[in-house]
Amino acid sequence: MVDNLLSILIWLPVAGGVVLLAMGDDNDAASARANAMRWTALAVSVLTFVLSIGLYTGFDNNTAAMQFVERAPWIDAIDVWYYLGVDGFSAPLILLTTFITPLVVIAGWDVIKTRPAQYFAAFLILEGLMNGVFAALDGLLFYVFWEAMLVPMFLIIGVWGGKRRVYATLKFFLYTFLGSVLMLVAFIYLYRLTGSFDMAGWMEVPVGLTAQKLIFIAFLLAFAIKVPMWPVHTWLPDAHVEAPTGGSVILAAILLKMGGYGFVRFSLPMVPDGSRYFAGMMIALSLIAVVYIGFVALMQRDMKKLIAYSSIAHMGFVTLGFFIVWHMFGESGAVLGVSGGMVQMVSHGLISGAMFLCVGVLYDRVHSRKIADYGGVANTMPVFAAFMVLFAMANAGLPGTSGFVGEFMVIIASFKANPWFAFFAAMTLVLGAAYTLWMIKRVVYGEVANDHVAALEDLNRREFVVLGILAFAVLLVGLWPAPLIDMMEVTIQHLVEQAGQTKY
Amino acid sequence: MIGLQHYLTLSAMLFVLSIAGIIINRRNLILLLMCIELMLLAVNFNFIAFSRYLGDETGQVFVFFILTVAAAEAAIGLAILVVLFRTRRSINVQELNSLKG
Amino acid sequence: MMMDFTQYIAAAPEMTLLVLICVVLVADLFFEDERRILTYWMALASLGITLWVLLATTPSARMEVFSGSYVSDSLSQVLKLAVTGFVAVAFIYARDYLRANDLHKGEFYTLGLFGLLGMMIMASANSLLTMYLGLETLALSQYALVAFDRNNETSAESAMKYFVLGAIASGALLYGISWVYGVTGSIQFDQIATALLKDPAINSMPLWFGVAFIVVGIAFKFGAVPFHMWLPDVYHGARSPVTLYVASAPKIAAFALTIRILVDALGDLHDVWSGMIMVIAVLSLLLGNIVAIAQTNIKRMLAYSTIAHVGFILLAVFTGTEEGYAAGLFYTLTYVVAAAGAFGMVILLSRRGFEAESLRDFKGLNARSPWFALMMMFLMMSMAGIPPFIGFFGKLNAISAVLGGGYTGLAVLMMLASVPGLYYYLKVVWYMYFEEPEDLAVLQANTDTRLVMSLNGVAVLALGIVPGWLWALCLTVLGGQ
Amino acid sequence: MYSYYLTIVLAPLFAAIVAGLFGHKIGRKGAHSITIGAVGLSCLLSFYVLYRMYWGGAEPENVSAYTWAVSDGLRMEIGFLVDRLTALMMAVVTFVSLMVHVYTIGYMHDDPGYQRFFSYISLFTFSMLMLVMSNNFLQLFFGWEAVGLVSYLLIGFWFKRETAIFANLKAFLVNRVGDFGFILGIAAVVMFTGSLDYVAVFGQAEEVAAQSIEVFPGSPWNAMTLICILLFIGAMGKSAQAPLHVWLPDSMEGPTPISALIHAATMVTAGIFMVARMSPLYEFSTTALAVVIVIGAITAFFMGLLGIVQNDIKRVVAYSTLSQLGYMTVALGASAYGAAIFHLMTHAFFKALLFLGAGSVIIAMHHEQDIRKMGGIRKYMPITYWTSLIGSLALIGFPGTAGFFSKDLLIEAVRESHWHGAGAVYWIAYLSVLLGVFVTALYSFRMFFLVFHGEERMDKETRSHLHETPWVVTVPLIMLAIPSLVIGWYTVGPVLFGGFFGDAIVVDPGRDVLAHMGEHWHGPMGLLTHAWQTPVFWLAMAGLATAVYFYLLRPDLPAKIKAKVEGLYNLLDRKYYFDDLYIKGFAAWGRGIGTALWKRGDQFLIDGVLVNGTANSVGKLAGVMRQLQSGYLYTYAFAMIIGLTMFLGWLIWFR
Repeated sequence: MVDNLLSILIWLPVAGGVVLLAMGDDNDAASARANAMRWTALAVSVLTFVLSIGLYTGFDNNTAAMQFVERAPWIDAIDVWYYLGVDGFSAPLILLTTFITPLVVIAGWDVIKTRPAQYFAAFLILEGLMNGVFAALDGLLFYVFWEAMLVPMFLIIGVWGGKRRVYATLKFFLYTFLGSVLMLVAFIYLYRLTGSFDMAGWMEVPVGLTAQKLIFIAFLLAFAIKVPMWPVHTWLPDAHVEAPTGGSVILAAILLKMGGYGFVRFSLPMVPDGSRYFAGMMIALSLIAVVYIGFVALMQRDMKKLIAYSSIAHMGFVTLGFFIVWHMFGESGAVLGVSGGMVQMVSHGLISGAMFLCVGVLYDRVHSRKIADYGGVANTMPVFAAFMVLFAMANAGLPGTSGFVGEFMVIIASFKANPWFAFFAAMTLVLGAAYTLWMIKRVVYGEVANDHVAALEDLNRREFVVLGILAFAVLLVGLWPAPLIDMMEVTIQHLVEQAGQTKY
Repeated sequence: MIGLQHYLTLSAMLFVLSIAGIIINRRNLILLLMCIELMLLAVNFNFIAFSRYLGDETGQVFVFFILTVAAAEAAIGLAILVVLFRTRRSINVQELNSLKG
Repeated sequence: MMMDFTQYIAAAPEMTLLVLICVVLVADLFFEDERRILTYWMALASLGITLWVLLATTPSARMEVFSGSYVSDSLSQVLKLAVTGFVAVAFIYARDYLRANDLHKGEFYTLGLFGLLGMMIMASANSLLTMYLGLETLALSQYALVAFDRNNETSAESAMKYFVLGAIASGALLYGISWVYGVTGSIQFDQIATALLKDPAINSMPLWFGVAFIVVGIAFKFGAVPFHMWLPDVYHGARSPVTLYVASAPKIAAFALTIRILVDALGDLHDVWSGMIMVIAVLSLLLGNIVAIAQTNIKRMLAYSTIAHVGFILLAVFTGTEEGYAAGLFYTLTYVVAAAGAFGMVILLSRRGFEAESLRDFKGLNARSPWFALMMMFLMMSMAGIPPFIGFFGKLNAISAVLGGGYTGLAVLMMLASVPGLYYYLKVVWYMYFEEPEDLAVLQANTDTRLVMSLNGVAVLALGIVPGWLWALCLTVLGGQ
Repeated sequence: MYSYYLTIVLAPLFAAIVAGLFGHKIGRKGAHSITIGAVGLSCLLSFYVLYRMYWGGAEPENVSAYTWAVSDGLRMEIGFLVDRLTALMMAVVTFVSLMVHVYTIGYMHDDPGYQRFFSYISLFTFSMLMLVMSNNFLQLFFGWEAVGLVSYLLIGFWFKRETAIFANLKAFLVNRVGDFGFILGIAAVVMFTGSLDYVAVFGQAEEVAAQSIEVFPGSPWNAMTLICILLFIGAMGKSAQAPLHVWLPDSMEGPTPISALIHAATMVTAGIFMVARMSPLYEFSTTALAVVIVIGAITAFFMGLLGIVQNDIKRVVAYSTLSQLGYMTVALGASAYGAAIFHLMTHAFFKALLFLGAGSVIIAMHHEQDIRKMGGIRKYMPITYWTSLIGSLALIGFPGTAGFFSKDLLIEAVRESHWHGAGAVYWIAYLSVLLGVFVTALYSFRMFFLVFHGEERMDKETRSHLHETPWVVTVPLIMLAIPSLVIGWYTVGPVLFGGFFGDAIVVDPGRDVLAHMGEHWHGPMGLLTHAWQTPVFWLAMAGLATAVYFYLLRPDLPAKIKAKVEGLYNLLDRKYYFDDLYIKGFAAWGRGIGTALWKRGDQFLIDGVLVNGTANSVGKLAGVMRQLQSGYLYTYAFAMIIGLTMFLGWLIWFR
């Protein structure tokens, strides 16, 4: 057991990124230096993943307390600590981060021709910062990671993105920044209340009801934009469409999870009464996300946009699962809902990442994301088609894939809360299948649509490895989610207790 | 009997006059410099009046310093004016708007 | 009455500096144009010596000298250190530019040093007269500096505007001072404060009237709306090194002006001036952030962004708490670091006969020089208040202070106003990273410029990683009164 | 026995994985050998299990394989509940699957996707076994969806065909509509019982039935009724009950072997199986049973009618499947679960036989499926002819065939069900199934005569190649024809009246139709001898006679009648306009909503007005506000004075 494992998980990738930047760029993709850069990036990300396995093996499922804690003073004057630790919420998400990043590095292997060093460096630094977000237990430290993370993502979309990348990335940055500024105000408010940025203290301090409502709204704006929830979701389709494949993957797989993570780490335990007050609205928004966005996704003509919209719909399950807690407080079901939401986050990370990688595979060959430009891909790329159908099915929530687990748990829990919640949530069974499979029908199946499709080559080994690993993960979580759920169970029980208390 | 109030009123009028001069004058920059001098004059009036009223010499000392600074200020103002005229061939206030927005 | 030499120790840095300025001034006369670099080195040496004297004469406790019109305390010490340092930075950035543009005259350095003298006096002023003299020393030097390029139309125009408006402002300040003097019977800060305590009856309209005029002077110095009009034009019109000079150290001096007058002298009138400060601060915040969006000239854009930052500083001061003042100081210092770097980058990008003033000149900087692009990004992110750069902690402390005063609405407004603010900083990053360069020339700069630039850029990150000491320092110097 | 169960389930999965992932390496022969071997093993073990259950007197077993997850005290497990109902289903599934596997060797002989096909059908066998062997709702749903997935893959097996990929999407979506209800049903089960395990849930059935839930405020519904109806919606999707039947005829776009296996014999009966499995729940809700019987009756009669106008050989059989599924559903609604399962079993054999026979014809006809282009094939394909005849006779319930026993007794059960005082719905149901017999006979033999008898309408080219199909095709036909003929004879007594199902099926004694009928049971011979006394027999004969008259004696008549009743014909030809309603109605409507929400909601309102609108107005504001900076000194000075005045004004008026 390493004592400062979390620090290593944060700073190792960051250091790797700095090294890459120092190595400098070589736009000749075949040169030895470019190769050295790629291997460095891969080595660092894989090493980080390997180290992060220690987080799983050393994790104690039987306690809701923070584990792997590190604590050192940072800014004495305002009582800010370099305070890290993980519990059942953050540990799986850190694992997801470290798992996805090497895949993204491989996916960008020889696709990125311009400034590869900066590209890989951005991803590595991003990885470290994201791990920091999940591991931080000090409010200010959290905020620092939370905001800092925007910068590499901003560059990733802006530098290596598509035609409207500038619009998309500015929208992304400004939108998310707008969300988090009020969160900072709320943080400072809590700091002034407790005299410290210790998040555990924030969870315990009594806060008046009005203040709780206001804080909730401040948090909501930050997290809802990140999730994203309807109606503050419009940055996502643009960002996804314009981002390079790796950017889309990270965006969908991990960045969105921070919104959900924020709800369980901040909103629910810190302002339980405020959360309860707004729970009805939150559930309504979640259901709108599922149904409204489901319909919108149906009509997308751009594959990435379609998947982006489907992400929004799937994340609706996450927030639904979290906010039905109060409908069942004191009975069973509350934990199930939150647990389902958490599983949905991890699963969505895998599936949406995989879907974006699939689109990336096509895009690298044809340079189009338009559904209409494809048709009959299965004829020329049978192996790819098999993967794509698998991930599409997972996206549609087929049992046996990870996509099912969270949806199932949330639907079951929400039925108990109110059958109508489950009714609208379950509409995803139809809508999700409709938009995903309709796309599959138009892209994968059919006669070879045009010369581009006829000239397609099937997956190369690199792509096969990436998609294969993801497929394995998707099936593993789908067929045996117990290890994942066990990791979170006690923490969630603790959360439900916290959410049930009255703090004013 | 002319009291403190009268002096202060006069000085206030001078001050307002100088400001009005700066705002209303749209022709000659020299006039602006004169208005500025007028403004300092108003200030000096105030100081003297207060100094006399309070029976305290600090105000008068202050006036001396103001006079000195005013001289230096006028010198710099005129120097800038010369530079301006040299480059633009005009000291018209209304033409002084190449920097805006 | 025995001459007390200890009192000269309190003013030793200023005196040393004055002597050294004279030396530089005279020596410069004898240098040939091609050996003008000696003036530069002498100026830097003067700054070094001043810095040394400054450190050597650090008072152990607050000292009031020259019949109480001059003060030396930890605040003045910190402010003087900062202004001296930033003037040095401005000189280093300026040298190459001036040489390349045939502007390498000794006047730049001597005027700069005189301005520094004014700023130091302001930092130590303990009476309205001292303050006024320091202010004018600074102001007159700046007028001259702005008009320094004699053949440049816009420089002359901006100098004229600066001069006229500055004169109005100092007129207003003086007029206010005269009223304060008239009501309290004193021009010494501590005596004014005592007078207010002794006789609450004088706390009435005539005094408030004076305060209003003084606030005008302060607001002008900072460039707060609606006294900001000079700022974009001067930043734009002046040559870039001058802009850098004007944009950096004098902000710290303006902060000294504010604290000394409004807090030291008129601290008891907090509820009179706080309302005015709040209004101009909020206006600055909004106008600065919004109008900056429409700018295409980076110097102008940075000017408007300065106005917005001034809003933050003034809002921190507005709270009237020690924490607020400390936050204001912290914000000023950290903002100036970023501003110096940003203008430094403008200088760095300019070449002979070519002013890199337009935002477009930043296009593709990442392709030309990844390192400097990274530095510029650090600076922009710091200004935008993105952690972990130091600008974020400035915002954090300011908002914390405002919230501590119970002004939740203001805190929210401050944060929301920074969203459009973020947009124009991002625009720079966008131009640097997302666009292809229009001009492929490699950046040319001397080692010392490169070094300072790098230090400057790294500083905003490094300070952001360890901001604690600076904040503790600010709290100490402003909490000890 | 646990290891047996595991082997039964996992052998086909293993084969599917090997054939699917390493198809190229093992080749065609390898692919069919391994899958047939695996399914054969499953089949063998299934029969062994059945043997042990019935003759060996083994007790039902309920074992857990592994814990899928535990959260909030809700155990979600994977496990097997093997009782006689399960054992019977296992045997049927694996047997038909084995036959189809063998048959596929011949049918798919020339197809490039040979290995893929074997992989799919093995995967299907695995999924179906998971479904029937499940001991809990989670696994049931897993199997439920997994068979749906394989069905999707197989309908779209020939993915180049636009019609095929349309049909598979349609099938999946319509099934998903059913699953929508199904998952809500499972959620309701969990809500009221706190468990997913069958045994635990059934144990609480009585308490659940005593509860009610206000789905709509002010109108409490019985909890059990809600659960049962929701679950039944799932069954409607999978078992293609009206109005969710539309996918089944289209699913005929898939290769014939899967039409036989999935869309006739096994998968579509999952709904029937599920309701029978849930009999301990359904017995507590007469309302739900009434819904079931009405839906079943509608399907049984009206879908049969459609079979008369179809010209695609497979579609005719498909509509007959729909109709027969309706029969089973009616039986479920009448609480005659045993009759439903019995019919399910016999139907599996003869319907698979009919499909494989049709497939055999299709192979011979070089993938021509239109019966108007066939005729007189009898002499070219004797084995196919005779086996198809057996299948058709079984389908119409000709005395002595398997279908006779199951169908006759099913209808009898529905007729009898009125005795416990049920309402009008049972009479409607009875009437529907009775008339359905006539319709069944008519369309079955219409097809039979058009294909095998009469004028040879195919082109010369095809005719010259016409010959009997190879042994891999005919052997399964024969193997299926045998049970189609005789299985009823041997099994009707024990299955329906001998308490075969034991505790697997629970019926309220007050409504136990089969037990009631069992009092008058005199063995299969007795039933056979009384066959001519029942209306069922005469109706079937009438249907057969009509077919003979129209399609053998007066082949010109149908066209004339068609012209006379054009309205009715169109109604039938357009399948009661269900497809139009769904495609032009719901699907178009959904796309319309999608477009509207996207363009108006997202792009115009949220993005256009709110997001970019705000950004643009800030930008415009910036443009306007910068005009304040006019460049004129006097404006600047004036601004300062305004500021000063503001201060003074503030002092005067607000201090």
